[in-house]
Amino acid sequence: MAGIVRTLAAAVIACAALALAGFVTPNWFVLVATLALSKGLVALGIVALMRGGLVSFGQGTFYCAGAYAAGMAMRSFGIGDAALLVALGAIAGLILGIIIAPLLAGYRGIFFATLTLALSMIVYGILNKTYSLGGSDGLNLHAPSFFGYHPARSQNASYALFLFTSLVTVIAAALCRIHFDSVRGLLSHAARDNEIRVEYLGASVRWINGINFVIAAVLGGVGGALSALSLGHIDPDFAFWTTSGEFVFLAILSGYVSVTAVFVAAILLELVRSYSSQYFPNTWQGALGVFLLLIILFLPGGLGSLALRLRPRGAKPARAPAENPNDRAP
Amino acid sequence: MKFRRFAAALVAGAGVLGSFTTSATAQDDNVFKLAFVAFLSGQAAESFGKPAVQAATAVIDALNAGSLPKPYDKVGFGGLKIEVHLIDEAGGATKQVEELRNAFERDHVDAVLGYVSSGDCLAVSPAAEELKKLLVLFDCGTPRIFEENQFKYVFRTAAHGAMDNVAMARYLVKRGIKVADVGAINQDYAWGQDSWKDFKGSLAQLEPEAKTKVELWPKFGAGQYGTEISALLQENPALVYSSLWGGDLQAFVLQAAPRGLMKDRVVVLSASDHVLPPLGNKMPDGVIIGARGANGQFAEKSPINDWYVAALATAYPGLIPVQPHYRAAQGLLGLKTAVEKAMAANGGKKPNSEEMAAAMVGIEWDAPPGHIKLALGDGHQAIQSNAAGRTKWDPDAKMVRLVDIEHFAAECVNPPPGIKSADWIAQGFPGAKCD
Amino acid sequence: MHDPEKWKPIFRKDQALYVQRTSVKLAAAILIDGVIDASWLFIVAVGLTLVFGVLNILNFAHGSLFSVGAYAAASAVGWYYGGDLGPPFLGYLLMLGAAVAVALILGPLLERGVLRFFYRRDEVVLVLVTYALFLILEDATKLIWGAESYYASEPYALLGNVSFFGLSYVGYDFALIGLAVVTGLLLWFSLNRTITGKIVLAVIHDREISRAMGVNVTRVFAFAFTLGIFLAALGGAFTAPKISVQPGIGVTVILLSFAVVVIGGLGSVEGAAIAALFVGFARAAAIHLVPWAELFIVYLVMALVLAFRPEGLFRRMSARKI
Amino acid sequence: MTALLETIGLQKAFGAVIAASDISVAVQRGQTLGLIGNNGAGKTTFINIVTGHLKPDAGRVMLDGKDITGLAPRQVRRDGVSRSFQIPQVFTGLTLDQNLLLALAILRKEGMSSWQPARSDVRTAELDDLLGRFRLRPYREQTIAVLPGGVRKLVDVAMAVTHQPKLLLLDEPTSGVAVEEKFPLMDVIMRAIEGTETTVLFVEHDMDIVGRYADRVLAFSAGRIIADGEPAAVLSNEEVQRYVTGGAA
Repeated sequence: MAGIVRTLAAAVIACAALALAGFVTPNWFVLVATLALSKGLVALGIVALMRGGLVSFGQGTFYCAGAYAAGMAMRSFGIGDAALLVALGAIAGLILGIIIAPLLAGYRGIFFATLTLALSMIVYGILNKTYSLGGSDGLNLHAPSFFGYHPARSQNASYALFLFTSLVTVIAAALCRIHFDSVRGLLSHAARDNEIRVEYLGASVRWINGINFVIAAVLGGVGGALSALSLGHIDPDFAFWTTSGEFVFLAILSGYVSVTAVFVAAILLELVRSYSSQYFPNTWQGALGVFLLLIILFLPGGLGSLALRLRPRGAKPARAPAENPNDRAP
Repeated sequence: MKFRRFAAALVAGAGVLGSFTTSATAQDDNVFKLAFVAFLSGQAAESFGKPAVQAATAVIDALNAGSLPKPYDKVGFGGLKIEVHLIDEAGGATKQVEELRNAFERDHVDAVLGYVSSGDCLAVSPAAEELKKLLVLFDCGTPRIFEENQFKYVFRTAAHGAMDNVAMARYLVKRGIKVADVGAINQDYAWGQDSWKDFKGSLAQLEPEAKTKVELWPKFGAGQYGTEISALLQENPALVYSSLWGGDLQAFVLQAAPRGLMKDRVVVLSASDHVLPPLGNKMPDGVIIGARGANGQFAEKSPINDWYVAALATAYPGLIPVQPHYRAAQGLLGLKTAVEKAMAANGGKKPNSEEMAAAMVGIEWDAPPGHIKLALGDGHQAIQSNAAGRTKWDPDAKMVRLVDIEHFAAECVNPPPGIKSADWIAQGFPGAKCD
Repeated sequence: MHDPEKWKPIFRKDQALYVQRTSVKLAAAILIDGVIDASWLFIVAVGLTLVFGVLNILNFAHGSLFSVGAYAAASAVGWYYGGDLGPPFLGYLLMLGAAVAVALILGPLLERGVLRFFYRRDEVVLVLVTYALFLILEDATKLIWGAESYYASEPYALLGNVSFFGLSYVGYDFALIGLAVVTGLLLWFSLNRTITGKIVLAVIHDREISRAMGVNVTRVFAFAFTLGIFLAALGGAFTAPKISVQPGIGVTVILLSFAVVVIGGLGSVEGAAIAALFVGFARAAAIHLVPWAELFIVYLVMALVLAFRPEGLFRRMSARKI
Repeated sequence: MTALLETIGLQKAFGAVIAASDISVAVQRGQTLGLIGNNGAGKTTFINIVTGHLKPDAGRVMLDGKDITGLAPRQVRRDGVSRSFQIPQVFTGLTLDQNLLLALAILRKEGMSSWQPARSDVRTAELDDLLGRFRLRPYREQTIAVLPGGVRKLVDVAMAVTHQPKLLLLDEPTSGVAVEEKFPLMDVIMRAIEGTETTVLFVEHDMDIVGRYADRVLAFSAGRIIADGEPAAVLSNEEVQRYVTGGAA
């Protein structure tokens, strides 16, 4: 139980630290950080999948579902409270996840990745033709309220949203940490390591992956809803493959060891992107590409592995299996 | 051990912050920082981004040199030198919102001028409004921006898309072109969908007998239209309408012309003047062209237009100016007018967003394409005159000339205040003044 | 925004279809358009599938190499016809040469210079690596060729027109079909009837065993990747005459050829051929019968195929043994 | 009383290769069976069919009179059939503790908690006992990847014997181990499961080991059972000597 207490303590500290950081940093950074944390949540979902050995290239599906759930609730039913909207985003992700998980739980490696990608592109195509949801131009959302509080000044609004996002993020992150450290979390690790043994021990790899997938879906929905609130705009690009690709990159960049690393990675990527597009408006994409390459080359284990090196000793986590499922068999 | 890792993360985070909190620089009161946003990469770079940047550079250089004719002869904006920050519009609406916020909050620009894509315009407008900073849209077409929202700090210095297609339909009437049936090919995203809806609606009002035979919806950026062309040839409509633009349109023409789709048939390309220079003689004669305003060859003689054409010719020898050149210049001059009006009101000091936004409401100014007026959306949305004409290859000048040109007054092709353009079209253009 | 008017005519057409257009003409059009579409798709996709088969890399930069091929061909053709330096038909050879040049320069450069550092990483990580390459190449082409549009339309007009069932087609498109068939046959032959090909197949089948049996896998990788790039560039070079070559033309190509490869089965040459036709016909049928579905028909087909054959039409899952 | 395990006319072919033809065996509780036969004789196939890794083309597998034919390995496991592997199937990325922890946790009802931290679970008496029986205490903190083959073998078996399986199938428990280690290894294993209700069935090439530990031997050849009975009897069977032991013994 000590582990849980530590995690919760860390969570409280994190909340305080974030609140403070948001207070001392300039508004533009608060805005960037809010979006980064929201995207980080989606990537955290991929991390949950990665621990089971799967990587989804279609998390845009759930990101989009969460965003549009929040958007529709706001526009059609006039729901304006952030907490409610995010809850709806989570539910949207949950439902979609529960529907899709059984279809995908049987697949592995690149097949899983491509199938998720195909699904997200279908969602993208359908949204582009759904004129009632603004078609390809999408919809605008107005600023949310927070448990009844309507911020007047834009500074307050962005800080309030940042605080709220931080709260949601930290809670989600703490829950994930606890889950990852739990016996069931360890089982995901084991399933990536050796499916045959897991089955022979009496557990179902399908179920393990299915549950991880649903977790990822919910996180995707939450992240989508939060992003929608911080952007004030949603459009089908939320489901486009480049969006999903960005989440995968975040997950790879952070690695699956540390939960905190996911959000550090998210903020880092946002900063790199915005600064490279400020200083090289004509070649920012290339700059981003180079950054990507270097990270993957020099941080195979992700940022998390950096933090790992700070650790004295103890249970080393598994190396990422460098083969496809077929090779994994002895 | 989690603490260790966690602390490390926090430290790292703090470090990152530290390095950026410093980036807030003091504002310079003799410089007007202007962020200019256009596609520098991706599918719209060639057709819109590049020309828009060319135009902005030429005009701003001239403004800083104070070499424009009256009433634009003041240096920069009311004496403030203009400093431009280029931003690439590629990368999706999400990125644009972030970049807009960074431009205002981090780089402390005084105003943002830009945006070609309607999706981006819709996305960034609320962000600017939330920050209470001046945002001027110069190109994007969707009417939704001011018909579905009310903004205080957002303006659009060019007419919205409805006029492009109303003008096309009116051109058919004015030229007595009667067609029995219509085939359409438009990209399957908001621009193509809205354009076709407007043209179809306008035609239903003006030439009710024209029936829609086939609607094709290629993907944006498809580049290959063989099958669509076959479908059109098979349906064989008397008129082919398309709102394709840029590389897609060039590819479509390259593939359609050899197969005879554009022969003995009325072809209407609602926003296509910008593909004439690259296509040259590969563009068949007699195609009906729109330029989203009296831009490029449609522009009528005026001091500012004469100056502009000359200025571009010296800056970029051999350049044939097209719509993005005109719409960008139009936006810059509109902003200049607003800033100088604000300075006149506040006693000549550098105006803040509030003053500029207040000053800009409902302004009128003369731009290369003609007289522009912020008449719609409570004085935030411009209307302007529009024109259409037919292509004619001029072998001596080695360029496509536009002939049989018809001009349409702003009030003739734009809705009056207080009515959504879709309804205005559906109700048969109530209150349209077409002299 | 929602506009029922937009849908009505489509549905009226659908009803009308069975009555009025269930004609040979329509079927023929779908067939021809489908094959033409499939031809360039195949050339590009087979390169992608080959690279995956051998190196286990799903190369998202494939589309950029398509654009580079298009740019190279457009420049070469422009220069050739600009100063009309010789018999027009040599233009085709020039386009071929452009593709070869691109492959010989970029193939080794990317494989030796970048990719090899990432071998033995997870497939999905490699997808990201190539995505990074895609971003870099997109900007690189922009730096080299600028944002203007390039044309190479002379070769397009060279072969005149042919008409089938009252529809006029450009002869060049049929030449493309020929090119695709020849490419396919050559590839099949060299894979199945030559030593090198057999070695490549062996590596595709099992990298480790091949290495154990003394195959110089490294060389095979470089060779296969260069060949893959050549096919991408070839596709771009021979598409160039039909389009305006300018930034961004690679993006759609990636997604389409990606879909084809996944449908056909990653790493399967014959699969790519069948899938290209599959996709070609699906698109042609959609455009002729239900035009509003064109946007996502390909992904729909893709999801359906994967739902029933997750490994694609042609790839057999190797069974796990204990 | 019904046999613990009874197979009736098992058939399995891989293409042209007959891996099992009409395998009918009845195993009584408490027996210790040795399976012998040269490679490809069908020993592992037999185990794979019994544990549900392979579905037989024909025939049935009965456990305590219950038909378990074609059930998935995890279901068969829940019915009390467990196995080890010729190549140890362990979680090479996890520590030895974690491996056994999972083996213990999975079949326990409250075992699969999303809350209970894996670490705090580790020092339970159950785990400690298992470590003790298999002489694994020294390695408990180490990642499997760094452990020698013999230890992995033990871990593989240890993971199989949690929750007292009724039937334990050991696929070549001493293969890949130095000759002098074979007997000690086998001793550890057999002692570890001593006193439990577990019935053991092991595949072995070393006839001395078979003679020492088995009280019944099944000789496989080309997918069929060519001899079945007392070790001495089977090993002296000349067909067995011709096809399996190659005149040894």
